[in-house]
Amino acid sequence: MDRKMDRKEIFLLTKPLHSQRTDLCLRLLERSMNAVLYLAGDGVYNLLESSNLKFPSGVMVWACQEDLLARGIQSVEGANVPEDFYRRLVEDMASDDSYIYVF
Amino acid sequence: MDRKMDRKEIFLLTKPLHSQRTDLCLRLLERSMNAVLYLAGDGVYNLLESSNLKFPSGVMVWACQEDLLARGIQSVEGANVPEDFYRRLVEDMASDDSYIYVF
Amino acid sequence: MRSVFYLLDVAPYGSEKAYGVLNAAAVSIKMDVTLGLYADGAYLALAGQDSKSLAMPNLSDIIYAYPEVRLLAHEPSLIERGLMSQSLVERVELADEDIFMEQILAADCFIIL
Amino acid sequence: MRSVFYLLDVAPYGSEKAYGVLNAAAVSIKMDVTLGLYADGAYLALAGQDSKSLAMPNLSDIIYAYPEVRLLAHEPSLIERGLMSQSLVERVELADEDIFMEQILAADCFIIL
Amino acid sequence: MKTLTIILTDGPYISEYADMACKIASEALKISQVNIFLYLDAVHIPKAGQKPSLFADMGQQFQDLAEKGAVVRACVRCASARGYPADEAGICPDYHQGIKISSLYDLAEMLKASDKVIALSR
Amino acid sequence: MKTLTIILTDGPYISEYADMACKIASEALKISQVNIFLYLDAVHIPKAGQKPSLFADMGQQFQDLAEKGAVVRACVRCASARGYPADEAGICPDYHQGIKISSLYDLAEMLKASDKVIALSR
Repeated sequence: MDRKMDRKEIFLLTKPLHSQRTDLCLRLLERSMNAVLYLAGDGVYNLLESSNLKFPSGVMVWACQEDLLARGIQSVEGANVPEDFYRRLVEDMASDDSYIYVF
Repeated sequence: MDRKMDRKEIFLLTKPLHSQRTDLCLRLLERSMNAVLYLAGDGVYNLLESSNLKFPSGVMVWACQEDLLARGIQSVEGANVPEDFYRRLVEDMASDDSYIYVF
Repeated sequence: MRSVFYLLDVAPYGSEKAYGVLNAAAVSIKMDVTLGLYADGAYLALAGQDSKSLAMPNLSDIIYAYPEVRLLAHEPSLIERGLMSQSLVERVELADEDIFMEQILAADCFIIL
Repeated sequence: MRSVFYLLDVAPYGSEKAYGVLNAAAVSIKMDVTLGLYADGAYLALAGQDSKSLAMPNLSDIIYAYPEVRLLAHEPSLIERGLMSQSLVERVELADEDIFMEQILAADCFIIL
Repeated sequence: MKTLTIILTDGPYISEYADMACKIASEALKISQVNIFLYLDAVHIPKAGQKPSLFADMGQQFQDLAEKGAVVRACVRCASARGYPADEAGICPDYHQGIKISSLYDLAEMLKASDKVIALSR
Repeated sequence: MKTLTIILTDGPYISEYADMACKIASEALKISQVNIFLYLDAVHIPKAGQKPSLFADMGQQFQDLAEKGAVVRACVRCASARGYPADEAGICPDYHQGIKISSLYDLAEMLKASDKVIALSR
């Protein structure tokens, strides 16, 4: 393992729960020591309160507001819904010790 | 149930084993009393000898030769590989009492 | 053809498929037309869609605009996605596996876009 | 970037993705380049491909033409598809879940086409 | 079978479906009327000037189908969105000959008049 | 982050990815260089004359990104196959201004020169 412990791993997920990309994303997320998860597009369906998706604990989750609204997803426990989703994503990516994985 | 018993149901499958379209195709196939299955494109991967796909017994299976060759699938037990796959498909469709389902 | 069964199996908004299949169903109302929501297509049944800020058409508005289109949701797909405890578009009829599959086979033609 | 991990997760020939990702990997050989075969992408590992009658390029020929591209197949994906008992393209390295995932995370960038 | 209608939603090359539709349509034209409705990304199929290096020119193949009698129509909403204009007769200057742009209502008319319908999609 | 490269493989409208790429690129351009490589069906994105009735014109949006400094390049093999010719400078008469057609080797150069890479695909 040549990964540094202090690196930040950013996961951008745009697929819903039953997609194999979501499955791959979650399996990589579980291996991460310092992860942040961004949900955009159909990725926000993973936040349905009754969805059986479990994110690893300690993972900060951000969701895109306009994508939630369009899809009729009202309450999103355990996720942050910022006004400036894409600005945050880009700022997170901007740090030198971050890595981005897109699904 | 208003389906006639003597109707022929033609299934054209172009997706591989783990696709949800393949799964749907098989579930409908199981309900059919007189089915024929045509495999084209990536649908021919369902014929890999060691694949765990089980077609319902009594279903006639036709596979497209050029699609098998391209993908490196050599032996295809339980399926017919005609010279004129698309002509057969069209002739099957041409009969008045046939219905076609594409996946 | 006197009847057509359209099937949507991908999530709305992320792709044009849901919009496309709704438009296709809407123009088909001189036939018996059913739109089946299956797999990720079941997400189209969620109530309260508001797509203004995405600059996309509101798909549930289209559903309400064409009451002639029968809207059938595959119950196992809803359950797998945790949708049974959510508010759903009122027009949506639930169909168990058996009814859903028989409806597909009962239509004169079957179209997955 | 000094290293790139391309992932193919759809079947070859049915879509242009496999051809596209092979070409992208081939032009990337000034970096450390790995092509990971995952899910239906694992079918690309099948030996004996002959696409003449489909009028499409032979994808396994491209694999052999670029030995600089490391070709890694996700073993669980091969097993799920019954591919472990088949003849495979010799250049393909098998990787278990652990190794495959760690290789993705070890690369400077990760690209799914 | 008097009439077969084929519906496509993918553009050329990205998937095998345009090619598969050609093979089916070619066979079907020997015994019946064939309609092809190009929907969503499939409105890219009739674009003139395609020069694939390793594949067959899909635009030309669809023109050939039209010349053999297939009725090939592209959805006006999808075509217009993607930059394919049409005149009042549905003719698009960017398209191969014999393929017209028409309303989605034409799809419904095609379906009603068909004995069999095939939709090929990813 | 000095340079971000975004890779797209879907055409406009069929998926949200072109739109999502615009949003990411717009933000990223405020703090870094942005490259966008249009691959496979994404070579349809810069087509001029798009007239979507309910969506934003994606070709215009990518021209705007190019005007704000993004380097937007389309794969020559994919573009040529789909009927988009290029002159020696990579300029395509069918494309919005500022977007060029170039070799796939440009993708490799973009990757090598980038700190971060995002590929958005179905």
